[in-house]
Amino acid sequence: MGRALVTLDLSVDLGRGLILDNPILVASGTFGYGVEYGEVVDVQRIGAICCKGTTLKPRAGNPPPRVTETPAGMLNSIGLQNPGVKGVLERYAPHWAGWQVPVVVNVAGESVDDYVEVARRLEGQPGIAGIELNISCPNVGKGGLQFALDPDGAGAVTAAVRAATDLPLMVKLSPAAPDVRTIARAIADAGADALSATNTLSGMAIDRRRDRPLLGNTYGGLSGPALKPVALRVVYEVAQAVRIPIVGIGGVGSLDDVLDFMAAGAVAVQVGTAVFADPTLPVRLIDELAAHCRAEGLQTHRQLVGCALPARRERPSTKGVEYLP
Amino acid sequence: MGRALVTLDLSVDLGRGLILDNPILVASGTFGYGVEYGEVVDVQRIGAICCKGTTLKPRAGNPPPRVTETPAGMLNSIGLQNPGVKGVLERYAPHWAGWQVPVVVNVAGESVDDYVEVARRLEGQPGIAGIELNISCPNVGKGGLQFALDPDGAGAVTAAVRAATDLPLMVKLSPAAPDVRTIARAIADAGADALSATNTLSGMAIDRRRDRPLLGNTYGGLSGPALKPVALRVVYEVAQAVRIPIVGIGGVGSLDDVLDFMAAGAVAVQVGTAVFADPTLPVRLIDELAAHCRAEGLQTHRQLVGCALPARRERPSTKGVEYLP
Amino acid sequence: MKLLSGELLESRQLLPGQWLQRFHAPWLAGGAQAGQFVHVRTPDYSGLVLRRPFSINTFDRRSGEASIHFRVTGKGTEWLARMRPGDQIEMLGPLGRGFEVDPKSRHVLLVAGGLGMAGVRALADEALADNRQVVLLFGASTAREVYPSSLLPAEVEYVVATDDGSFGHSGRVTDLVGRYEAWADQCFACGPEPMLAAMARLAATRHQRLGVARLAGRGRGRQSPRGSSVARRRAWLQVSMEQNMGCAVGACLGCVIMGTDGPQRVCREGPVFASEEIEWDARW
Amino acid sequence: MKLLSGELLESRQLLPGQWLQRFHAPWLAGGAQAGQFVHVRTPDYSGLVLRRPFSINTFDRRSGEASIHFRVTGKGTEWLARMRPGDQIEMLGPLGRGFEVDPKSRHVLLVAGGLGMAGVRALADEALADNRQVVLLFGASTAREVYPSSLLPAEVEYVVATDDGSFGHSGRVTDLVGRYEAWADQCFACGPEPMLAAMARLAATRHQRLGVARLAGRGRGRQSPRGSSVARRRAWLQVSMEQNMGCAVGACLGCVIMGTDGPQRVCREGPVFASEEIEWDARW
Ligand SMILES: Cc1cc2nc3c(=O)[nH]c(=O)nc-3n(C[C@H](O)[C@H](O)[C@H](O)COP(=O)(O)OP(=O)(O)OC[C@H]3O[C@@H](n4cnc5c(N)ncnc54)[C@H](O)[C@@H]3O)c2cc1C
Ligand SMILES: Cc1cc2nc3c(=O)[nH]c(=O)nc-3n(C[C@H](O)[C@H](O)[C@H](O)COP(=O)(O)OP(=O)(O)OC[C@H]3O[C@@H](n4cnc5c(N)ncnc54)[C@H](O)[C@@H]3O)c2cc1C
Ligand SMILES: Cc1cc2nc3c(=O)[nH]c(=O)nc-3n(C[C@H](O)[C@H](O)[C@H](O)COP(=O)(O)O)c2cc1C
Ligand SMILES: Cc1cc2nc3c(=O)[nH]c(=O)nc-3n(C[C@H](O)[C@H](O)[C@H](O)COP(=O)(O)O)c2cc1C
Ligand code: FES
Ligand code: FES
Repeated sequence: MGRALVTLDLSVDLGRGLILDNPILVASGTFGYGVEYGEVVDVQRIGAICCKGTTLKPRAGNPPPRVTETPAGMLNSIGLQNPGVKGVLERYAPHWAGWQVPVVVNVAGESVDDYVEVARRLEGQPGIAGIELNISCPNVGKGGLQFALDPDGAGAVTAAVRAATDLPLMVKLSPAAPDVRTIARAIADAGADALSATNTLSGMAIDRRRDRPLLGNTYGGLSGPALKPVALRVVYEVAQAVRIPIVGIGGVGSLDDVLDFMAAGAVAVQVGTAVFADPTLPVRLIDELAAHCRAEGLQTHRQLVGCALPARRERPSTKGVEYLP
Repeated sequence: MGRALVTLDLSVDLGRGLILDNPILVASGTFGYGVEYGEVVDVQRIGAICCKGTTLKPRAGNPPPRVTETPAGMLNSIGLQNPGVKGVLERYAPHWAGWQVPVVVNVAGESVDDYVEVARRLEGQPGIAGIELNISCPNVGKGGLQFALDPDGAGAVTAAVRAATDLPLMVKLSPAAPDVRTIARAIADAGADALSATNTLSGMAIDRRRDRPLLGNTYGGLSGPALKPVALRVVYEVAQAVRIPIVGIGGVGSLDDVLDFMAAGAVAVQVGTAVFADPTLPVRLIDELAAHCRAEGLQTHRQLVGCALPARRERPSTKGVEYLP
Repeated sequence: MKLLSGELLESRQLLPGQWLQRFHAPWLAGGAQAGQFVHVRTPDYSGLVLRRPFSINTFDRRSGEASIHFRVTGKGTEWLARMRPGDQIEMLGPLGRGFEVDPKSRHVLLVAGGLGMAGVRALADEALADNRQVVLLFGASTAREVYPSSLLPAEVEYVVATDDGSFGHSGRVTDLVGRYEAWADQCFACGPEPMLAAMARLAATRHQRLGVARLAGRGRGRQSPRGSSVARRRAWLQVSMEQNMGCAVGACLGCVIMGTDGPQRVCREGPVFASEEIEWDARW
Repeated sequence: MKLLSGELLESRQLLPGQWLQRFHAPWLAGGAQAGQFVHVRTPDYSGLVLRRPFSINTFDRRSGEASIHFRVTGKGTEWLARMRPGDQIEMLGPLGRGFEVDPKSRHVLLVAGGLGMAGVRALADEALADNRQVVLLFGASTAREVYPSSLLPAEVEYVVATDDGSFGHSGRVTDLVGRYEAWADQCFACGPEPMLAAMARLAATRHQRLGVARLAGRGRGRQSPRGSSVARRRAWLQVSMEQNMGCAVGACLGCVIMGTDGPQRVCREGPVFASEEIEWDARW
């Protein structure tokens, strides 16, 4: 027992030298730049912070309202408000350079060139631990999402960014892809180090007076527990299609959710929406996961990864047989 | 007031003579064949019943477990268990023929020929008020879903069934289509009388022991309140793309939900998952909708349809402007 | 079957994590049969959308009271365990088909594993009321999980097995069946599926072991279709099955398991089945 | 800013559908400034995932008590209204920037529309404690929605307008501002956005109507950047804005509105802003 306590290894290798102390990350857009929650959260303990989506030029984002609640979830249409890559490097990277927690910059764009240029500017900058390519943001008119729904587009943007940077590169999938496995394969083949899955699903809400959509931008991305079954399905499908590490995202709000994503094939998870209700959740999940692993006598949480995948069990038939009544 | 009470018109014309007394339907697969809830629900008051998906040959469906709960929703993988069109006509149509409530037969298949053959057999049978074409069922290996994600496939199956039957024809959309408007247009152009939106989203859950997926069939369809923001978005998009009536489906559980779908462009709604918790809900919603319309001084609920659509208001910009900070 | 609201009269922790709740629900108590279940609503809690099925543990037509006995295993049961006397709980029931006791059966063997006790508990009352002799075999993992005999009628012969041997027989409850299989005219079992499958294997080979000629029974069986009340009554073993449920009234096909005659709805054709009706090693 | 748990001491329906809840929350009461807010958690109810923001209606550093005053408008407030004394409520606060009162201001005008009362209520206490004169203009739709004067310190001059004229002035609360705009050194408003926009128009033209030379003020303003405490203190009108929120700490950009200097987070740069900071007819 004493020995197990000492040797428990929760580290995660996301490729190209990006090794996290533990598998609990915070999701892009829900934890700002890591500085905002500092008063209430022990930020340095988190596995990694994915910062708000960063574009080449500053963006003012979408008109309000930008968020609303839905059953067991929420919609957001921030519209990628951010100070641009230059602003991010000036304002936040100096802080990050002194931090223990790695910060992964979430990168968004409307063209392959946009993505490449942002990646190039991040390359070699102190404080930048890696890149998460957001090819799946449903909240901007052009751009993002088209790359996420088409294997060729996804492969092309990944390859271009890969060529432009040696930073660890994680690509974030959309749950809306008709066959997410082909997208994931294209991304892996193009040289991504890891995948994160998933971003939000496009949804909407109606204003209380029912004379207009509630969100200023009409559509918003659905996140939170409501999304979890879909995100879990994506992780499970992708885990059977690629060999690079997968970070699960979507409605993580408890240790059970973490374990579900791991069983489906994720080596780590990101916590997003749940941070709003419970900012200390990510740090608590690290402790709960460690306690769980110890109770189960594991050396590392990685022993849990993929336990529910079909390789380990008999595969059920996928369609009902016909019978004569 | 007295006059309003007399003249309130909740009827819905779904085309080709399928006129419903009121816009509250029950969704396929959640209300069986209309006979199961008879002891607790005043079934004849419902706007219409969409019966369980019917295939050419009988099907045994998927292995258990077939349902589980998820946050504000559920997954099902029934796998289209049904006695086949012959069985449905023998066992249930004779009852339906004597009913006041119209029964719409939900039709599923794996090929265009399957759909056409089922439609042909339903044609002219007493008790069959119309057809709902389920081209979007995510729970069968082959079949269904491929038609729902591709405009050509959706158009082809609709046109073929249209040619085979004069029955009122409603086609049910999948929320998973990358651009659901092109699908909807193809279906409308192919001669469908109405659209219903939406079916479920593919999701999954992990077994409690985390050594396998929870559902016997691995994947299941996500329904219930969790789905509502996505379904509402689909209705809102489709309402701007076609002129045929739309029936909204997805997480309807209260009058507010009904009004939201109507504001987004649905002339009627189907109640599915919510029936399980509250079987009398559909009938109560009819009364609540009537009361609402009277309180608002409306002659018909149809005055509420599409109130939130952009035609009636200024369209917001869809993407954030850039600014210099 | 009716939608009704039951007033919680008493809620107590019977065993660690296990609750016994008594309701005033005259319609339910009045119409229930041993082996039937209720579908309980958990409104506005944590985004739950499905009702939860529970066996009708006991019922008393005169007082209009019925009880359920459940283990807290997730959010639905957690919610239920928080309810307090005076709270109204929405229920749909009684549902499904109960146990079929042959009027001629004098010796009734009940076999329960863990929470399966709740499935057969009412049958003990019913059988005693009909002047039958009742043996109840109960299996639990360990002593602290053993259902207290004080909650059973004194007339019941109660035999306990624990996996770890900390109470009663050391081993599986099914180990105990052999002692009573000759004695019992009928047997009724409720518990985890592996236990029921083991019971079914025992039942299938019982006539060989006992050398009982079953030809007569079989001849009669042919006249009553499998799954009919008559056929069930003639089966030596009836089992109460569990499966995840949507509607609980037969509409959604969510609770279907494979039967020897094709798919069966646990909520409608069951939850009680004759063991021969179940395809124990179903291949779909 | 801290995650804390407040014990509900008292919950009462103040006006139809409006609740006043008093909490024991020393950290909150100790650190709060008038105009700040708390983010209240609604756990495990009906699938709610977001906290709910409420103005800190009153606070008392000595007793460690703070209160909120809210209207039931949806599931979150419905849940909160069901809480009972003794219940622990999870809060995050105090959040945002409060009202900036110029130490030299002698006459303070508060303007509240409906629930906007909760936004300025604490400022009345604070201003009186600092020996300022306080006039509070309050607007409601009708008499039964009027905030009871008994809940205000006696020293406050309380003037009411109702839309239907059933109490006080007949018309909008903003109609009353003209009488006090010369008297007031500073004005603080909270209420529906159209009311605040009307207030902003009044404030923008005030110096014209009053013939007050504002050059001096402007000159000094240039040295303190827009949005700074100093600049806000010098603005005649401060408004407390509302917007849907995710995090309430500045991380998610969910609550952003358009300011004259670009996007502003209501939760961080606000909820209180000088009226000049807001782009009232924002085009995104
Ligand atoms: C006919 C029948 C009778 C039952 N009688 C009893 C009883 O008397 N006492 C008792 O403790 N339990 C009984 N069960 C099991 C009981 O229904 C589940 O323990 C309960 O639904 C768990 O709900 P939860 O929210 O706590 O668990 P969760 O695991 O959070 O539930 C998630 C979902 O799975 C379903 N589920 C989980 N476990 C089961 C299960 N074993 N069977 C069916 N559905 C399940 C739930 O209903 C819910 O929809 C019975 C089940 C059936 C089908
Ligand atoms: C800084 C600030 C201070 C506030 N102070 C008060 C107060 O003192 N008293 C009071 O009654 N109300 C106040 N509000 C409004 C209050 O937050 C909402 O009435 C409340 O969130 C509604 O929650 P609900 O679940 O009942 O309504 P629902 O409409 O069901 O809520 C749905 C979602 O929309 C959000 N929402 C709905 N209305 C508003 C609103 N007006 N502002 C922000 N978010 C909203 C909710 O937080 C939730 O996320 C304040 C809002 C802000 C931003
Ligand atoms: C307010 C908000 C802002 C978000 N912004 C971004 C973003 O800028 N880039 C991105 O890739 N994902 C963004 N996301 C998506 C999250 O990172 C995450 O993928 C999604 O919310 C699902 O996880 P959750 O259910 O845990 O929230 C945002 C989500 C929310 C709620
Ligand atoms: C148990 C179950 C079975 C279903 N079976 C069918 C089906 O056979 N055919 C079909 O078109 N849709 C089927 N559906 C989908 C519903 O008709 C409906 O589109 C979906 O559940 C969304 O609505 P809801 O959120 O109100 O449940 C089924 C849904 C459930 C929950
Ligand atoms: S639970 Fe719906 S058919 Fe049994
Ligand atoms: S609510 Fe998240 S930034 Fe203001």
